[in-house]
Amino acid sequence: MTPTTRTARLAALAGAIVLAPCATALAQDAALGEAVGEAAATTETTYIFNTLSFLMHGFLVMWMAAGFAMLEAGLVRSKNVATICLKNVSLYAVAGILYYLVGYNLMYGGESAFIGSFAVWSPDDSAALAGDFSGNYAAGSDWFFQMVFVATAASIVSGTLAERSKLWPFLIFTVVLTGFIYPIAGSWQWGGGWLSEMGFYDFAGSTLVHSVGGWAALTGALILGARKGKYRPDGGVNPMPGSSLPLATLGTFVLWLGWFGFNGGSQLAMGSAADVIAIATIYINTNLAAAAGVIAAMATSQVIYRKVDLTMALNGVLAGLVSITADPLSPHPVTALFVGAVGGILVTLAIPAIDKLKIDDVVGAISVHLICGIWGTIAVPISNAETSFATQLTGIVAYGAFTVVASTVVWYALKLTVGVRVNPEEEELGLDRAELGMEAYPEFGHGSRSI
Amino acid sequence: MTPTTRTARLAALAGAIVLAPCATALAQDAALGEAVGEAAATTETTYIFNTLSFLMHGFLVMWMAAGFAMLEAGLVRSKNVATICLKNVSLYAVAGILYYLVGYNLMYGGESAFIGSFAVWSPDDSAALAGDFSGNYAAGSDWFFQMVFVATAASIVSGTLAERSKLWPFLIFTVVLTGFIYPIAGSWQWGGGWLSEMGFYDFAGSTLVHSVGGWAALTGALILGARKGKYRPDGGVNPMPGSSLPLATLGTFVLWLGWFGFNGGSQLAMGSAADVIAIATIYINTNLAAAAGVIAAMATSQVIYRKVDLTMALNGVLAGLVSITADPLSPHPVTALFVGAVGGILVTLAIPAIDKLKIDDVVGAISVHLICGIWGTIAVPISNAETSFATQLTGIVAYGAFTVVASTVVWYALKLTVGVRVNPEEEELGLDRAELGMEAYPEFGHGSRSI
Amino acid sequence: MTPTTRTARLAALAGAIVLAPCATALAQDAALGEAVGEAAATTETTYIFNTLSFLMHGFLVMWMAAGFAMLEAGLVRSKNVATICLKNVSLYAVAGILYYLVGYNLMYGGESAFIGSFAVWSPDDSAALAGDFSGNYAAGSDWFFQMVFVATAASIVSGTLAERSKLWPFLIFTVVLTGFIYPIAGSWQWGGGWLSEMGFYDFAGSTLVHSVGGWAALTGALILGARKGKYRPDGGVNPMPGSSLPLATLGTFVLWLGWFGFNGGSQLAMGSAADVIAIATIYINTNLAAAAGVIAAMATSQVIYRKVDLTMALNGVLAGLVSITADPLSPHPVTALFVGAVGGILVTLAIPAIDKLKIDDVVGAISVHLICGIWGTIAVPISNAETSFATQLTGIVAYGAFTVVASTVVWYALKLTVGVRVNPEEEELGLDRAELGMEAYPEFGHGSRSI
Amino acid sequence: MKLVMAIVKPFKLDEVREALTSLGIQGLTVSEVKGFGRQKGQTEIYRGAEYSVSFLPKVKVEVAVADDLAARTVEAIQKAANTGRIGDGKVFVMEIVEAVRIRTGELNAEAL
Amino acid sequence: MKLVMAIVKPFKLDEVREALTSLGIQGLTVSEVKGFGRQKGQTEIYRGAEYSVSFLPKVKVEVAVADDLAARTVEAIQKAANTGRIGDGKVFVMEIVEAVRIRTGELNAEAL
Amino acid sequence: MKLVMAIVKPFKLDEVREALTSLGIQGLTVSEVKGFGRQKGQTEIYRGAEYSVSFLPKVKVEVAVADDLAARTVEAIQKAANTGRIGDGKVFVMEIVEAVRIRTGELNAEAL
Ligand SMILES: Nc1ncnc2c1ncn2[C@@H]1O[C@H](COP(=O)(O)OP(=O)(O)O)[C@@H](O)[C@H]1O
Ligand SMILES: Nc1ncnc2c1ncn2[C@@H]1O[C@H](COP(=O)(O)OP(=O)(O)O)[C@@H](O)[C@H]1O
Ligand SMILES: Nc1ncnc2c1ncn2[C@@H]1O[C@H](COP(=O)(O)OP(=O)(O)O)[C@@H](O)[C@H]1O
Repeated sequence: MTPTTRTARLAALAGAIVLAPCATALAQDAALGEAVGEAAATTETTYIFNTLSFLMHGFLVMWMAAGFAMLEAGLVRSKNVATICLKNVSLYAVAGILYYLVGYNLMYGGESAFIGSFAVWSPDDSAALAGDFSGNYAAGSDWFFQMVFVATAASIVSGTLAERSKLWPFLIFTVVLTGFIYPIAGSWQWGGGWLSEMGFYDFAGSTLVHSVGGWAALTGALILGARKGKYRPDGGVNPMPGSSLPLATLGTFVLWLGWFGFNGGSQLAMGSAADVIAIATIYINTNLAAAAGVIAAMATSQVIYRKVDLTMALNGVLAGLVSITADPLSPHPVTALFVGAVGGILVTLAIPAIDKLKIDDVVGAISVHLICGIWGTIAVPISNAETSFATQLTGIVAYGAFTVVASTVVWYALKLTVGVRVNPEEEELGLDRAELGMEAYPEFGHGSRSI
Repeated sequence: MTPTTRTARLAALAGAIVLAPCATALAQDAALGEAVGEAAATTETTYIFNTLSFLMHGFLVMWMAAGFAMLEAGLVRSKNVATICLKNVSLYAVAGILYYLVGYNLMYGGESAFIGSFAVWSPDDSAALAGDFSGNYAAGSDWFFQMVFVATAASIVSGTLAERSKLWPFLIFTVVLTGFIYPIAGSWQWGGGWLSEMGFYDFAGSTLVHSVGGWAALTGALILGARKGKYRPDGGVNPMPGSSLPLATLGTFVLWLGWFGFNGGSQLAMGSAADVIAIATIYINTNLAAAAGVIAAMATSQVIYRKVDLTMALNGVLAGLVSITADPLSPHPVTALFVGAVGGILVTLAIPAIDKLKIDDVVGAISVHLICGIWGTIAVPISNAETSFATQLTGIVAYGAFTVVASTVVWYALKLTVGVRVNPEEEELGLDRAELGMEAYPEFGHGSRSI
Repeated sequence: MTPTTRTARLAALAGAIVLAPCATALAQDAALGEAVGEAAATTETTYIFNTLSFLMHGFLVMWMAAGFAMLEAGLVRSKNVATICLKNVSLYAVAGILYYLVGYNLMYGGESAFIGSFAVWSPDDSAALAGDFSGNYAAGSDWFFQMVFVATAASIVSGTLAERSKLWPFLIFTVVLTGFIYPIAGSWQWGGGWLSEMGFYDFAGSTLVHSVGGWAALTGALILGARKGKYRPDGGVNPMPGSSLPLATLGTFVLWLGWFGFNGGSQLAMGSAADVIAIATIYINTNLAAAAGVIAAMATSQVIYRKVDLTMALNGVLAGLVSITADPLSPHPVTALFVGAVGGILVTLAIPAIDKLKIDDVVGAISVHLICGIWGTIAVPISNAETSFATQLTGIVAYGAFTVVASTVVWYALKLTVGVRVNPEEEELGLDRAELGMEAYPEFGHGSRSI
Repeated sequence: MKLVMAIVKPFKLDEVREALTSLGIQGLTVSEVKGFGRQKGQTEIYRGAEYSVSFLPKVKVEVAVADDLAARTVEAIQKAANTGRIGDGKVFVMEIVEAVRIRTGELNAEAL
Repeated sequence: MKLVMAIVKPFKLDEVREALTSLGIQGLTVSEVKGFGRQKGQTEIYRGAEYSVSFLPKVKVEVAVADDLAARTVEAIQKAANTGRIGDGKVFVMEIVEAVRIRTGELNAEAL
Repeated sequence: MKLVMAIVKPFKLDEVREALTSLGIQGLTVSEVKGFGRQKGQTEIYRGAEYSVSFLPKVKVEVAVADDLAARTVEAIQKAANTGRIGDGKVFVMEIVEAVRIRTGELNAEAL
């Protein structure tokens, strides 16, 4: 099993829609090779295009780290803004380091159906440097692209647990999530493990990335408990409005942009007309699903509450994006609109429902990433004939069970040792002053001097 | 007439400067095809490069939606910030959906000189998948690139009408603008209609995108009227300073970045040396025009008012960008500096002049997009020998007349039915609380708890 | 000497690591040319890839201008935010214009070992248009890429001197820095001058860009003096906390993203498998160094101060990035982690040390860009066998001496003529009201009306 | 002397200032406050959770005046700030025992 | 009438308001202030430089009440805002010589 | 007891606090205000439209002191906040009828 497994598995699984173009492309390449009597030329170009796709789409996904940071900074209260910024910067760093040291090979190395191998990742491009381009892309470009994905999963957790989780324990959880939980779970599908053998389908990670992040967040929310004062003894909910909606809006736009990388790059190749046509289709479906998500969330919000809640609209964007991520390639544009719209409606209903359960999710990440991740994964067979609801459900349950169990163990271990939550006084004071000794907006009223 | 018409028309119109390289490129391709005995190889590469250009430049233009959102969020008062964010997110969604359902084919489908065809867009890449790459690029990539353009036109309107226009009526206007007005007008030129036949030249849309957006905004501003208290009975102007200049600055930088996509991608191809040389030239001219715009706006502001107004400098950037958009390829860099500098001066003078006319344009979009759009279109013949002032003026007038008439009908229809403007109490309270029931910055002074 | 010198020099200098792949690639191209009987095909593709790399990586570097703007806007006090935004917008404009008029040819034109030639830059792509692709890339794409680099150097200065330097004199300094100082210094190495002959190595500009900017900033800080009230008579330091840490965080993420362009594009080619493999390696090392920088800065901050300072973590990111910039290609990933981590520690120690010296660097740019720039340059021989500590030190000293002398002359000339610093009342009032007559956040408490 | 402290609706500030200026009053001090009173904020919904906004934005105007001007000051504010709708606010008058102009050290009536 | 002015810890505001409401008080005005007092801010470190935070965030509650309610008002605030820890704040009572409801022009007791 | 309320230029706050501390005063409360007075804001231009800034940023310092300290408090503030230029601000002194320390319930002099 090599790092190309994700490609291989996808091609093997995707059936008619993906397979056909790929086959065509390969056939073309072969024909071409014969025609020009020397396949290297074409193949080196293909190799460069594929690598470029990973790099370009990878930097777009990297940019999503900034999107999560701004979204979360806008949705927490001022007294916790600096801390959430710090968590987002540092979790991205931790994810990169851990995925290098352990994660990548645990996901893509080895032959087991349930886990990769333990080894520091190291690239081998000697074949390509010697003129054999059958590796398809620079090993490092694939690493880079996979690495930014694991950071996304970690970003989901920080938002849900904002305003109460302690910095260092949160980072330890991130170490385990990005170095072990995500990669082991990922190996089952993208690493060519048992779920991929079974025919589970998750093109860009509605389940592998978003649901896994969402399950980890949900587990954390249950173990940490709600923010002080969030739920009233009478059963009511005290809203704690976010400090800056333009920052939340900015974050959402950043994520929308980054998602073209997330889904587009997951084609894993750009070296043939078939691949680049697929990427164009993915961009369109991704955009339409997000558009439908925001409009559906706005309409739902207007109908139920008689007002349009901006934060619901923003969550609608993300709902549409997460929903289409399981399969942004097969659906007809109208189906993409449908998948996204359902996501937008789901998220608008899920957020207050989760609040009713007294699960305190500061930014709505569970509704967006977990619930829409499940929806998107279930919706795949609507347009993708090679997949089945039963297999999709198997995958959803498997990822849920594993992530919940593994996260529970880690969160409890942390809770019993270093503690995972600041004390009530620190929470009241705000994590910025309690944990960082600083304020995100230290001045006494804008436009005046700080005192 | 096919979706490639924009390319065809541009090539046909652009004369020596564009035509020559393109011809060279085609000749090269042909020669090459013969040389290697099998043209497919090169052509598939060309096809991929062209498609990649649309995708990459397209995501840069998509990012401009965030730029407009931040610029406008920074230039309105706090009490209207959440609403302007919501408008920007939702107009981008509406533009994408409408352009899919109606707009694209109304612009690029059909044979009429005045309007395309009514049909939902659907891509056909079967030729390329069968190895015939004469389509030049994936159909979907072109759709994606054209779609982000229409969103830009819609973004212009939201800024001018901020702080008083009602959410849903504004979105209905956006539906008509992006689904009908913009595409029909666009068909005259990029769709290969009568203006392109006549020799009108607008490389990336100084007129087709920016002026059209500007005319729609102007019409709206006249029909909605000024914000309460903006103009004093004594004829004076009450400034209503924007809430956050760093957000406005951020938005401007985002737009600057996105504009490389806007102008660069409008080369519509990247598969030959000639094309990529053209794109490099476009990047340079785009950057120099923007640079000249900001310096000229600063100098003008310093000379007239003895102070440099940051918001004028930011408008200067955009003025330079809009001005060069009609032809970012033909001008010598010094001409690009000149075109941008005139734009920067124009905008600095136009903003107070428009205020004198009691036309209340909250973010200066009319000055930036309409006035500099006209200037840029007129300036084309300075460096482009194949164009004439008369034809350029014809195009400007045609677009103005059509957009003003069509927008007037829509705005009035909305005014007489659902109403287009919030009532004075709601305006006083702020649209965020009145229409959304929320605040963009809900906390009572930063750094303290919300009460 | 042609504009390709940077490539040539790098290839010549880099020894085994870079040279080998390049040689391979060239050999391949040659073989290929023979094989297909007509080298033009491959070469045009190579030419497009190379140009695309400059354009794509160039727009990422352009985006860094926004990153510096946001970082600095977040780290100054509200009363100076609009001014720092204006400086950042206008310095980017000035850098582009000056690099066009003088800078580029002073850096890359002419045969002297110490200075280029005086001439307005003008591209010549006629060979490529005629089918000879030996120029390797569109001349304009290289110009664009080099231009965004000089803007980076200028951005460094604005941050250090924030809150006290006068607008126009600062821009005059920027004119000299970007039109003369940076290009002349750059000609010694990237322009193929004496340092490159000697074997100095600076892949993407730890010294040429970051240290040069840092030295100019340091000189300016010494000549302008500290902000009023920053240093207490008793020797203590009065912190003046930045107004918005989420903006500073956003700026850091923008810079992190842009740095993939900065380092990745400095491979100067993307047309062969070897090049694109190198770019992938560069992305990985860049990312790991930044990740190590932030974790190291956080750990250092935690150990020394028992709290994690978010602004230190952000500076840690940049420290890692600057440190790896001198050679992001040769190091093993573990070495990249080491280089970045040392950078993160250095910056955390340097910031208070520089404050002890009463050198008032508002955003920590001297620590980040100068100190880590030196560290990164010194660290090259650790992984790059073709370089030596002695030569690296020679380069560091040469750049330091020249930049300090030249900057001193310019700053003093400005000080004695127009003055470089606002008067104490203006400083107290804030530069926004004193120099611009406006406020960045003009409203009296967010959420309320402006009065 | 009296300190007249008025809590008014924010958008009435300019009218209040003009009314006071036309009485010959040369200075006043304004702060941003939030008010709780008979005027109830709407019930709002944030992310699906209902809540009532109990504090509404108001502006506090403080103006020190000579005793003989106090009644007219109160009257001027009451007229200028009146909209006839609930939540218009209050005026409270307190006694000032001494006033000093910092710049000159002038006292009481001369200090205003 | 009396103006009861209390400086309290920000997170105690809701309890104070509830305590006052249950006394039958119908209105109050709140502002954001910073307090300097015996409660010292921690010594913080910003970019390696130590400094002591001398001003801490507090909330000022101002409530005008009839004379006979003043004592109970003070007591209610004192109980509601009390945490027993340093920095709980102060209550000051001042005399109001006149109160007007802007909407109606009602005076004194009726104005509250 | 007296409540000494001073409106001063923002950058004078630290000096005022130090002057008060050296009198032995242990606490004070600060708020951000905007002042309208003889000191006129410059005429500014925003996007080409002229306007005069009528409200300038000031800081309000409120300090409760025992009667015998009032005069010295006023004097200390007046000296510390003085720049001799227009707009330096005012000090107003008012009577406090009761003061309570919330933490302990201590009254009046002991409460300060
Ligand atoms: N007893 C009070 N003490 C202090 N401020 C009060 C008091 N009552 C009302 N206010 C202030 O006056 C504002 C308006 O009062 P409200 O009862 O809503 O309306 P109205 O003044 O029309 O009776 C309140 O928002 C509050 O700021
Ligand atoms: N003399 C005073 N005048 C005005 N406000 C005061 C005075 N003393 C204290 N305060 C306010 O009361 C707050 C709490 O006082 P502090 O001395 O810290 O604690 P405590 O009230 O427990 O004695 C201070 O932060 C300040 O806002
Ligand atoms: N009558 C007044 N009542 C309340 N505050 C006042 C009054 N007059 C002035 N002030 C406050 O004092 C500040 C300074 O007053 P100003 O007339 O500008 O200068 P000066 O104090 O030097 O005479 C004003 O900005 C305002 O905040």
